[in-house]
Amino acid sequence: MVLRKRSVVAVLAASALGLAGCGQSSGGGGGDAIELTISQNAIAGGKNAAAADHIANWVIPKFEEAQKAKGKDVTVKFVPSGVDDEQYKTKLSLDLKSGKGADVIDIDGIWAGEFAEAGYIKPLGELVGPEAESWDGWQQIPEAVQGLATFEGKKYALPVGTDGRVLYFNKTLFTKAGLPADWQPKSWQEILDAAAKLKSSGVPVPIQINAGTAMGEATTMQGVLPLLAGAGGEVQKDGKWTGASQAMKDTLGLYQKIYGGGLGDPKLQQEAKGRDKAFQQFAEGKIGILLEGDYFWRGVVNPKDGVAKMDDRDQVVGYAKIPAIEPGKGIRGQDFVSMSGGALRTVNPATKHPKEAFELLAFTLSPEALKEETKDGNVRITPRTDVNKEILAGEPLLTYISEEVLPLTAYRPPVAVYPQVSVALQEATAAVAGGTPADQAAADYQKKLEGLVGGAGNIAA
Amino acid sequence: MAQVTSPPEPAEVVSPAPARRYSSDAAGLGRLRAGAFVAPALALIAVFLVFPALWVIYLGLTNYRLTGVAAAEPQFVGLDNFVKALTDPEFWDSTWLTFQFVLGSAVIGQVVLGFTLAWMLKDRRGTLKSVVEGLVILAWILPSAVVSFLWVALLDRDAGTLNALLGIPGFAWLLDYPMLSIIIFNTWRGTAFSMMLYGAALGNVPPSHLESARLAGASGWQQLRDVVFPHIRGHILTNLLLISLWTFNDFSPFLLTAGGPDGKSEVLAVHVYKVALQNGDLGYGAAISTVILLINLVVAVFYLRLLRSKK
Amino acid sequence: MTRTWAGRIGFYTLIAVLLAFFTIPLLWLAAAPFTSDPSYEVRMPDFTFENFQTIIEHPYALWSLVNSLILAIGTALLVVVLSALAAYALSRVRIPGRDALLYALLLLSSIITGTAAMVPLFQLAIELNLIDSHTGLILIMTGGLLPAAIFMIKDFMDATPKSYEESARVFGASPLQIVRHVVTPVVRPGLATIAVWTIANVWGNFLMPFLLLSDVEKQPAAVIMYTLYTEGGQANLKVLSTFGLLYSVPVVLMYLFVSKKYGFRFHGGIKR
Amino acid sequence: MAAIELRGLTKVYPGGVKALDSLDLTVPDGEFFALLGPSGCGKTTLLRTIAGLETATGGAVVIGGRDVTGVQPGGRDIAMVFQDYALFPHMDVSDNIAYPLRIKKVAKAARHAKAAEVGARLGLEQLMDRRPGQLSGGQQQRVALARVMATQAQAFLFDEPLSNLDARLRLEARTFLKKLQRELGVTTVFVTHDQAEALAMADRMAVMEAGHIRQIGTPAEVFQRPANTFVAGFIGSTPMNLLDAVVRGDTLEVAGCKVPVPASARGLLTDGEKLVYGVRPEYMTYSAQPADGSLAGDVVILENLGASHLVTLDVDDVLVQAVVPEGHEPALGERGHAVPRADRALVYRDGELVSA
Repeated sequence: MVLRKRSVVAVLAASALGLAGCGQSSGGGGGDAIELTISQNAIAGGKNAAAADHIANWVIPKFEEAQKAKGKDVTVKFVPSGVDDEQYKTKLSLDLKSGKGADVIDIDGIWAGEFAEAGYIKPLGELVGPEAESWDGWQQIPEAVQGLATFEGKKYALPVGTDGRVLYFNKTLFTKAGLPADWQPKSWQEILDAAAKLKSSGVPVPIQINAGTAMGEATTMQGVLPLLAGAGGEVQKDGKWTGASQAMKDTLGLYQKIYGGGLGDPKLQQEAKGRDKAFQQFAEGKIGILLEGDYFWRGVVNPKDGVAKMDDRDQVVGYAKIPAIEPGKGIRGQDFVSMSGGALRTVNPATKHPKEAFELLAFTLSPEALKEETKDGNVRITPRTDVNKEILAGEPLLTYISEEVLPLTAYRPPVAVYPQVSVALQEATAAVAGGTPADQAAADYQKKLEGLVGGAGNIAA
Repeated sequence: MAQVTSPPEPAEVVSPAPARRYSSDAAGLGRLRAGAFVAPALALIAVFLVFPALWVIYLGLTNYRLTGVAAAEPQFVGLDNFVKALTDPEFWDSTWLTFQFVLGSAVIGQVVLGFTLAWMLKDRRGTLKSVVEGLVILAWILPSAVVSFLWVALLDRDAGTLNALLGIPGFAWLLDYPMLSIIIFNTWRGTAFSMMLYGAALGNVPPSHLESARLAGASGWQQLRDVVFPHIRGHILTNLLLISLWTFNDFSPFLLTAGGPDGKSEVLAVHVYKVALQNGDLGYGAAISTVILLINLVVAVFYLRLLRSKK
Repeated sequence: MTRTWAGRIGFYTLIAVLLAFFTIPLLWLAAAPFTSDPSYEVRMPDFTFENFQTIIEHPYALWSLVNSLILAIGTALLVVVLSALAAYALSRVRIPGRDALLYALLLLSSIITGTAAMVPLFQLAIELNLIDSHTGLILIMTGGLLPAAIFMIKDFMDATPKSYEESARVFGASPLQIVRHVVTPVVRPGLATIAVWTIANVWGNFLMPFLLLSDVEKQPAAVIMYTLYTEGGQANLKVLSTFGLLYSVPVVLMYLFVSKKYGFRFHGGIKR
Repeated sequence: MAAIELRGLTKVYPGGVKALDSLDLTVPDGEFFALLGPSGCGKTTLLRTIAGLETATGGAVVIGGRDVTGVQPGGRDIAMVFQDYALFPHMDVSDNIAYPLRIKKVAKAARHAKAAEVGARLGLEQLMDRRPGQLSGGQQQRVALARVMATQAQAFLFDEPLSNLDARLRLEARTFLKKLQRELGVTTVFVTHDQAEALAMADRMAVMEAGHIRQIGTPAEVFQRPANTFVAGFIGSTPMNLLDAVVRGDTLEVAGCKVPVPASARGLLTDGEKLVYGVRPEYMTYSAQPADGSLAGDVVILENLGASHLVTLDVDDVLVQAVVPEGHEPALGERGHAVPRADRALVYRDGELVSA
């Protein structure tokens, strides 16, 4: 509304300057030829290169072929990106706001709420039609994963995949410290005990649980939230936010025990590249226990192309479920907990060809496409159980997460204010790692939270 | 215009009624042509600078966000964002850090080092001068993405060159001394501009003036104060103004420390980046940008007063 | 005698320290690209060219350098020509409120280079149909750099004796001839400075090209540099250091070219 | 070639400063004309107004019979040498000299031939490839002259052409310039603040003060009969004695002494009138013996002028100066008598020369 007026001025300014419009690639054109674009935060030769190659070299030719067989002349263009998620999100938002951007777009599951509220994405049923609701793939996607793509009861996108978080540990260090190689802690105390033993056996950093603002969302997802779930809390439940509850105090208390008790390296949490460094240190055998997602296994210590390769990953790296503070004290009364996230893929509301765009979207999530995409060491947990059964067979960790962890997992609330709440949580952990008592940090967090979510009324008593 | 009449008798000349006016500036531009010279630049500036800048100032009065409800329907909130900024201790911390950053790296670091280099190399020619100047300028023209990487590598706790040279492995420069680190970094990065500017300015100081000051027995410092400084006052003003402005808005500390640890090096430009891009709070970010503009204005007026009044 | 000796020792000590200060950070860039397994440590490289091979095979890396060149040279030309004309007129013709106007524009230029300006600039580019075009990006970056450029060049122009122009004028030269024959050559070192300053600015700019260009084949090296991270945001030092070096070379070459050809210095007055 | 005529020329700067106040002046064809005056008197403004670099607020500039008041400098067919010579630092000597021809679209070969010819005439053959920065002050001045000559303009304007040269070179250049102007015969107006320069070089000169011309004449006229006390004080390497006087019949009472009424003022004075009596030190004879109509006093200062001495006498608390030839200088403190030459002494009433 505010911006509309300005566009008039801008147009006047443009015509006054006599600026010639420079070509803008747009879909359509004459005849039956349909041009579609698909964009991801992936780029050949850079970030998520495998995904980019998959789209360019397999999805596009196969899809065009399939459309041709149906008698439609469809050409698809891939628009790569490959930058920080925040930058990708910024650009995507600007594009969507202006009615630009690719026809098929990828977003992080956690952005669904804010994008929907801003009108940047639309329910697929409204935009595409009933075929989106009745897509046969839905039956293969577990309810929880479908929830990722759902906002206020409506499906805005198709889920692209999911993940889960576990405790990784170095079996070599464990053996040296006299700990079992098939370690599975059943309470937080057991984690602390193991860390203490690692410490006395000379391990420089017994345990790494991300803290502080420098690691950003990695602190929240691989730190606060799984622990909070283990203490029986959720960051938001039934529209109410969790403030300085006992669960929050317990969570921050664990941080206090780790970083105040010399079991972790508080400095590392502050470093701008702290997470990279932690990966490096784990690979070098300097870290005993690390809370991470399956990406760590696939992309970091992967002996083939990880950023911190471990040639003996399969022998040395062990993994265990994250225990509740005490058995049965986790969310939903669970003994073990985890957190999951996942990407979404949807149709740009500004597309000129919603039906074809949806066909392309659905095609990228067809069993064939997913199997092709996860070939050759690019295996990940797809949203489809039918596909997962096949592709995860040779992958013990991913099978473990898919079968043991995903049933226990929880998701972040897909609301617009979440990113700011996340920062507040990171700040609370930073404070504790820096020496502030856990109760004090929890109280400060609650105060900050009140400012973010619109007063104490929105915080659970 | 008058025409030539029968030659030498001046008496026969026909004077035109009122002499036609034409411009009397050095090049004979005249206001009209001067306008034509300025117009393309001004038009570009008007469309691509003034207009969006005013728009930013306007955004600062709304609750506009990158996403969410406020993206679809931003509300006019008056001065709320400014009140929020002025009552937010983080903003004040950030402002204070920015002052340290500008004072330390621009006013002290770049100006002093740049002047020292210019002064030392003033009467030199040859390899030494080209090598020193070349290296200093290299630090200035390399892209910040590359340069920040170099400094991350230099200051790394474990494998960094600096710790290796000093024999203090594990010393966490970026964590324990984040402001010092970015101040030294920015001094390194930006000294070239001051060096070149002062190099040129010193070239304009007549050697005879220095000669006579030296004959009068003036010490090095007295020569600087009494002869050099009055001559280059204008250059100092330009230099201070530009580098302060640039340093105020310099985003590259983010690439080194990401504002951390715990906001201890979160200068205003980084603060705005975090607010506007990472949190998507564009209205508030725009308001802080406007405040930065006002601070810059105050700084500029201060410099002008300081250096112009003594003329 | 002793005093001059002490002075010399002091001079060379200081120069040595400053040289070290400016050189040491650069060592990594010289070593890492030629190392097969680079870390943050500066080590003697094993002189592999494998990393360069990777970059050469990268689908966008080399083209992005070409795009950077287009953007940098285009912006530099526009900035130099427009700021020189404007600065000249402003320096020579009395316009009421001229200085205040310049200061105001200079201050506004700081707001436009900040993050908060991205939305207005993006929307503006959309409305003017300048999105995803090098031309649009060049115009927008020019707009942001012009005030500081005018400010700096005006200093050079002010320092140039007016008698040059008056002399040419008495001989019958037109204002444009005066600018071409006399003013431009006299302030050429200043113009060269502005050109390199502009190039360096554009060369390192990430956010604006990233937001305003959607076609990756139009993206400059600054954007491609940011894509050389992994899914989790980890730096791949092999490609990053190598691309960093390649990314730095053109701007250094441009500097050397300009410095050789036009005497890249701030206006040192007329060499008498 | 052409005459230059100024009619009622007025220049008022924005802000109301009147730099030129209704000036009338004619410089005939071929004349070497000097504009002399202290700094700020308007002489440079006048020259620049003739050139067209300043626009006249009122009046007219006529060059060669053409009213050029509204004509751009380039259209006035004049050439100018600036005080700092304004040689283009990026062009070599040859290009500098040829520049006016380049503007006139003379072909490259032709204009360089002309530059070489003019350069040779001024002894610049060996320097044609140099840049101005590599030349001495004297060489730069000759290049500037050569450039002016290359234009073949109707009139030349020189703004303080010698002031940037050191003292010795200045004398040489003075002779050179005068000789050159004779040979070329081009109407030339030059500005100087150095009265000796004006006296030495000019055919005629104008002495200016505060936007007005106070006297126009040949150097001899101006030196011998300054039209007013301003000119009298300004001209001459030693200032003229300007002494308060009262008319007493046939004589004037000056500093307690009686001197005869000068020849030029005879019959024009009234008894008892208060005037100023002026006589140049050069037109005084000094004698140790008392003489008729002399000014008597003690020698208080002796200044060596080389071939002569300047003697300052304290005559009843009024200082009077006289030039004494070499070998005749008095001793300090001695009683002396200065006798004015009656045919050279002048009388000023209200600052203006009293003369028939």
